[in-house]
Amino acid sequence: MMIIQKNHIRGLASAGKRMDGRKEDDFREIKIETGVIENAEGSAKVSVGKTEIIAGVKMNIGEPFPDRPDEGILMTGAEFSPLASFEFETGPPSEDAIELARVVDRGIRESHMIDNKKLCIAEGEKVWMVFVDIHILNHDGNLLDCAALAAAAALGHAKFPKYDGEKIEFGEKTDKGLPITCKPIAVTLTKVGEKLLTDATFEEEGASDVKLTVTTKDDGNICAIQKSGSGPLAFSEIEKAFEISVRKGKELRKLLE
Amino acid sequence: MMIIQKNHIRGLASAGKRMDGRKEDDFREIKIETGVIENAEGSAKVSVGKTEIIAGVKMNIGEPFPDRPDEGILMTGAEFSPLASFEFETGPPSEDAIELARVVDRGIRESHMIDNKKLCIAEGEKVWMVFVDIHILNHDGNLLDCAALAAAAALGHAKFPKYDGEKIEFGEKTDKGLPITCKPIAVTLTKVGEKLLTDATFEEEGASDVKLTVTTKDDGNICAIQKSGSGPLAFSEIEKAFEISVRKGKELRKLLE
Amino acid sequence: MMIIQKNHIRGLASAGKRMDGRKEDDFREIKIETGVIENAEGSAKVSVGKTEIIAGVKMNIGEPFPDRPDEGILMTGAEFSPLASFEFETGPPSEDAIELARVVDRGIRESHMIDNKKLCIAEGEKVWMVFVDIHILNHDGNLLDCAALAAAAALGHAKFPKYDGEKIEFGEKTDKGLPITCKPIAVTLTKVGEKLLTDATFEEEGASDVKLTVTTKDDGNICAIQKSGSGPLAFSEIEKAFEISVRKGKELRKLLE
Amino acid sequence: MAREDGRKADDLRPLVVKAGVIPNANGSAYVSLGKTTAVAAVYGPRPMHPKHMQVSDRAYLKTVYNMVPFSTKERVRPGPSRRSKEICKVTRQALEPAIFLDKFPKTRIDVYIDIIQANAGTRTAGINAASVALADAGIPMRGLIASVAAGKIGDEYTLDLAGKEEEATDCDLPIAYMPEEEKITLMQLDGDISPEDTKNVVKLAIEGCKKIYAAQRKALEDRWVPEVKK
Amino acid sequence: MAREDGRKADDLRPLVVKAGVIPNANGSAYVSLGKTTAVAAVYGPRPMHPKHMQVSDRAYLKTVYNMVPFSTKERVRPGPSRRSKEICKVTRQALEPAIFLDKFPKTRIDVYIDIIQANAGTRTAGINAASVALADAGIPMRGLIASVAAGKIGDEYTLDLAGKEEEATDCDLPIAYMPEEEKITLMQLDGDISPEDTKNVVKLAIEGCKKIYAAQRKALEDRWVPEVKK
Amino acid sequence: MAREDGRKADDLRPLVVKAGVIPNANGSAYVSLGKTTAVAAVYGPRPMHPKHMQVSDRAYLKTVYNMVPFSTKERVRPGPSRRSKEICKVTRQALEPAIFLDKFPKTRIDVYIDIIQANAGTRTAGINAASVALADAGIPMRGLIASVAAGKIGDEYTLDLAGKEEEATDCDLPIAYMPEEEKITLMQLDGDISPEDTKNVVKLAIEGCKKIYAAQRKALEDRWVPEVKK
Repeated sequence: MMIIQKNHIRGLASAGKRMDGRKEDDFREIKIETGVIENAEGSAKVSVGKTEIIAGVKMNIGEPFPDRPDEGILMTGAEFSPLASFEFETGPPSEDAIELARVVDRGIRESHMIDNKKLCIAEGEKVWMVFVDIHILNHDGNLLDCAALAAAAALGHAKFPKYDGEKIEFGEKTDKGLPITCKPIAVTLTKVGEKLLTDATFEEEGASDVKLTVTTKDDGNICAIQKSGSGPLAFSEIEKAFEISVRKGKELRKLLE
Repeated sequence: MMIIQKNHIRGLASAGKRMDGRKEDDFREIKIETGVIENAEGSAKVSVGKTEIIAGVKMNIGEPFPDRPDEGILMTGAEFSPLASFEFETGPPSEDAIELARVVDRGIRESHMIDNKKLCIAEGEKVWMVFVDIHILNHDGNLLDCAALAAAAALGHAKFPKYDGEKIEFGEKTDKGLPITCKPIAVTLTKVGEKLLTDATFEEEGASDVKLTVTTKDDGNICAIQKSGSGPLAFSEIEKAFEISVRKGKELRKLLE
Repeated sequence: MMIIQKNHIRGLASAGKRMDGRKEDDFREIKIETGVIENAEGSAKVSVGKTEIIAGVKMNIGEPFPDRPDEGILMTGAEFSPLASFEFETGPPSEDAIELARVVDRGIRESHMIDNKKLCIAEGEKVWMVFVDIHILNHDGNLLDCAALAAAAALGHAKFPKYDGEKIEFGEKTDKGLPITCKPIAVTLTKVGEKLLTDATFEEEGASDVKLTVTTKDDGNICAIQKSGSGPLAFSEIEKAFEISVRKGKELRKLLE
Repeated sequence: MAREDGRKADDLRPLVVKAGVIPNANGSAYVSLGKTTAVAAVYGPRPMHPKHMQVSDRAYLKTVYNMVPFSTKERVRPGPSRRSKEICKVTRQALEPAIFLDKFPKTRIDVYIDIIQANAGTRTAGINAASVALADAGIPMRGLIASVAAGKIGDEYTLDLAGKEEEATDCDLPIAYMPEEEKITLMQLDGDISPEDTKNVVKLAIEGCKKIYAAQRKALEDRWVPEVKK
Repeated sequence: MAREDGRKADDLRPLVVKAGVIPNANGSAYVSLGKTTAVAAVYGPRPMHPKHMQVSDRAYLKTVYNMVPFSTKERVRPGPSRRSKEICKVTRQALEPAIFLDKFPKTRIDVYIDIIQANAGTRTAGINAASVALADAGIPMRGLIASVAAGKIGDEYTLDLAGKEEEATDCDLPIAYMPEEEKITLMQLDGDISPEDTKNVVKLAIEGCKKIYAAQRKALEDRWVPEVKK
Repeated sequence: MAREDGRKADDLRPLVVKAGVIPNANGSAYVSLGKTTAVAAVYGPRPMHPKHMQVSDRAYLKTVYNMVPFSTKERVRPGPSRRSKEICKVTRQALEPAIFLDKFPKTRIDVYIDIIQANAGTRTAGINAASVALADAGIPMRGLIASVAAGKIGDEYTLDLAGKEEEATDCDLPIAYMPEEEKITLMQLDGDISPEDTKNVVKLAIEGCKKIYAAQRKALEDRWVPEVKK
């Protein structure tokens, strides 16, 4: 991005303004559509402004990890399809894609959103494996919040496939959902100039050098934090970020009901 | 290749001529030698003019695919050794090598050349796996027809290794051959100028932008087709290609007897 | 390295001198420290002058190779960490790292340093696997001799982890060591000018185009040889190398006691 | 003979074509045929780096076909497979005859195809989407490329195979076709079928392509005509 | 409440910091915190090749975090994992705010971190070592970066988690901190804990960083002051 | 003592050497020793790309050793292994002393070796073929490189080990040798054997190399002398 444009965006922010007229802590319009992929056990397409992401949940039967013989397995992956941005490239997942997947994963895992013990079929032998795959369709900033929302929505609506104890009938879903205990919501604050903006656009991210993602649970507790970007943060900024994340997290959680 | 040389080859073709004096639908001299690799269960070295290819068949015991518990497994691979052409490079199989292997594979698979059910040893547990590996020694055009011929010859002459129900004695062959039902033959037509040439040389391929491979069975049926190259084809050209492929396929099949 | 520096080192060598004042067949100061990594079953840090290497031994239970059902498994790997030299790069092991690991491995394997049969727990089913990993910390020449010494020291001091027949308690070591039968010592002769230098430094290696590594056993027998580098050797040089390697090998072996 | 989903032998599955679905791309399209869904995006022409990969007299066309992990009944591992590499190649060669690549020397044009949901005919759906995306990007073309597979089930030549029809058919024959020039740009066949039958299957597939072509044109008009009117 | 190893809640594990441990490197350091050991080496600034990867107005900082195969109880397979790639990124971003990268345009500075022994807190130990190694290399910096994790076990805010404490804590919160500027350059959290508690954990971690910072300075003095005196 | 195949202790297996077997290559050769068969092709000297890999004062020599999947009793997976990477290196270093690389600065010379059938001694067969292929390509050389392994079975120094002899021998010692200069360019040993015995094994291997050398020269004469006469 040109320096002049970055400075313009920073100037606006310092004056409490944004290019699209939003307030500091406004999200863009959010749309959530579930059940969009019939082949997936669960799926959701979420758009936040022009950012658009599909998350899909696939399940299968597998062996548990030896150190957790009575728990199901959760795997979260993310592909930044080159379709979604001139910045993305073909090839193995980039550092950014890996980070996004791992932060979304930590939100789900640490909040105990899914009661893993209920995914155990036969201790030490057979458990349900739940794969969450995040696929970016268009990148206009704030991928992480959008991805976490899509993952939570897809998991919330997923249904177990038919399973006779031997073999899964993929494509035939039961009406039994995953054992969901809560809904983790990620809210990212992007520092532009001296302000912490909610739901930054691609351009705003380009004018920023640091952001903080805080994932919160229904009870207001924090279950995951990730600072990202090459800039530093002051303690007071972190305090402020917590306040906004908890507050906006509650608003966003309502969209999942 | 220089434009002037391409134009020369195209000019000749339009006049019904070829650089080496062949007619449009002539093959170069074909030599087939089987049993050239003692360590392989089956092998054949086939040359078509200066193009030379070895195909080797190796067998082993493995588990069947869950959706086909009573069928053996066929795998076809191709290596374009950099030894064979200044155009080939070291590294994982190129797009062209993958395409060649897959088209040869489809010819064998779709013609049911090998009666897969007869490769089953114990349903759902143990089946014979048959690996066909295609190794290019010198590339002077028409690799696909030559490779398909070598694969068919190698499979036709392969013998099961000694197997006592527990372990294979590699290197000790029985006199039992594979359950062969027919012999698929690939014939590729290469469009040069307005003509469809049979068995194009490396230079002729360089003057062409499209070719069509048609693989036929003993009964004249088609079991695989692949259009390759960045040019288009008219329906009438496809009709003509079918006629030539069936006719030349019969001639080539005799060489395998 | 600059030509002028290479010529200087070669000139010195021809006059029987070395930059650091050593004699032709002198080693630099050698320090051996074992048990440096608590998480490893065995470990040793060895420095030869400024060259510093850590070798770590990890054990696990695995299946034996089908052709050696009653023998444990030894695996030797080497990482040339980019931390250790401006010459090393990140990425998969380089050709040099692979060669080093394989030559160290051959010394251990061919000398039968470890009595592999004693690593068998249940024939054809369970055996001990012994992983030796070599990690370069600083590269100032003669990596191979230093690595072989570190590997021998680490193996010599390794203790089996606690194992109840079902599961290993990693981190809890027994007082039982590996079944060691002898101590292979690698001595590399580096040809500089017309001389064969022992324990060449990084600079001396830069002024050389060929070296010969000879690994000897306690009984003076040779168990591994590797010529390395793009220069040739005369038979008389090989004879001389054998003499020096056996002699210096005895000296170095004492350091392991 | 009745088909699983009640279609006649020469019917396509329900077809949706939309242009301009990915705001970031220079051109894009969405195509669904029954339960098969493809999205394509075009980036370019843009400068080609590194320089030694530039082609001096035309644009370099790159085509990536990618199945999203959750698109199929059993999860697909991300990353290219041998199958997807072959499809990348035939897709590129299906599109190339339509594009005036020589208008943009030394550049690259990237066509990315994501299969979002898969139920037979993903390569043809991808080509349909890619062709609209190229036009949507304003890349000069000889014409649109439409693509569909046909086969023969029992005695009947059957268009746009879906579900279990892929197992019942004598052959699976996908083509890509450029109606403006009456040219075939992709053709593959798996099966066991006479040359005469094969020709009839090709003819049926060509008719199918013409229907798809109409929907492709409509999608581009829906996207661009209103804009022009504004 | 007593800790496994007898420490108080706000105690660090025994800490060793040494500068200048890798003769070949432009700068290097060794850090051990209890049984966790990291070695870091810095090479550069050096010319950046290939040229098209040069950044015109600053140095390119590369950070590699690598666990040695024998560093853990179960052997780690060599080569990067998803976990180590994320740590490379957060480590780089923890160090960047401290370095005057704009002093060395078009060059690269490489920071290599090897974890020699692992028992909790490897990423923070690596950052501590890397920061000293950068200073040891003479790279101009705004200040040293110190790093440590904290948590809450039962009712107690607990510094520098080790061993089984990682399972007992309500959260695992590593930070990196630049005392000279009072800025946080790395912050992550796994757990389930209130925002108020989180703030207190951060405060405790900042105090821990200050102690580490003192040891880092001491190590650099031990290495450089005698040399200056000579 | 009699050998499996009836040879005397200092006999080679039946040896075939042919030059000029790959029409496309600048030089090529076929070598079989008993049931071990290697084919080598040389391409170059040709310009080196990318430029930053050029060596300013000599040609860059690349050597690829590759076992064809069906060459062995159990199928080999295609692609390089640790073993094949080591062999690439020692093969390159066995050939380098013979080639006047400094005659072709900034170029590359590629030597590709395919092992078509493997029954002991594949690396030495590959070197024998590569050396003839280099000469066949007209690359200026100090001399041909011949290569063979020897060992000691029971009391007997034994040349050109094959089949089960590789297990019976006290050592497996492959060398490469340049008869014109009486220099050894490859030497490896696996085993357990006294230095005196080792020297005798080397001497026997050198005698073996001389026989191979004669066959290499003959092959080049067969290929080139008639052509010159024409």
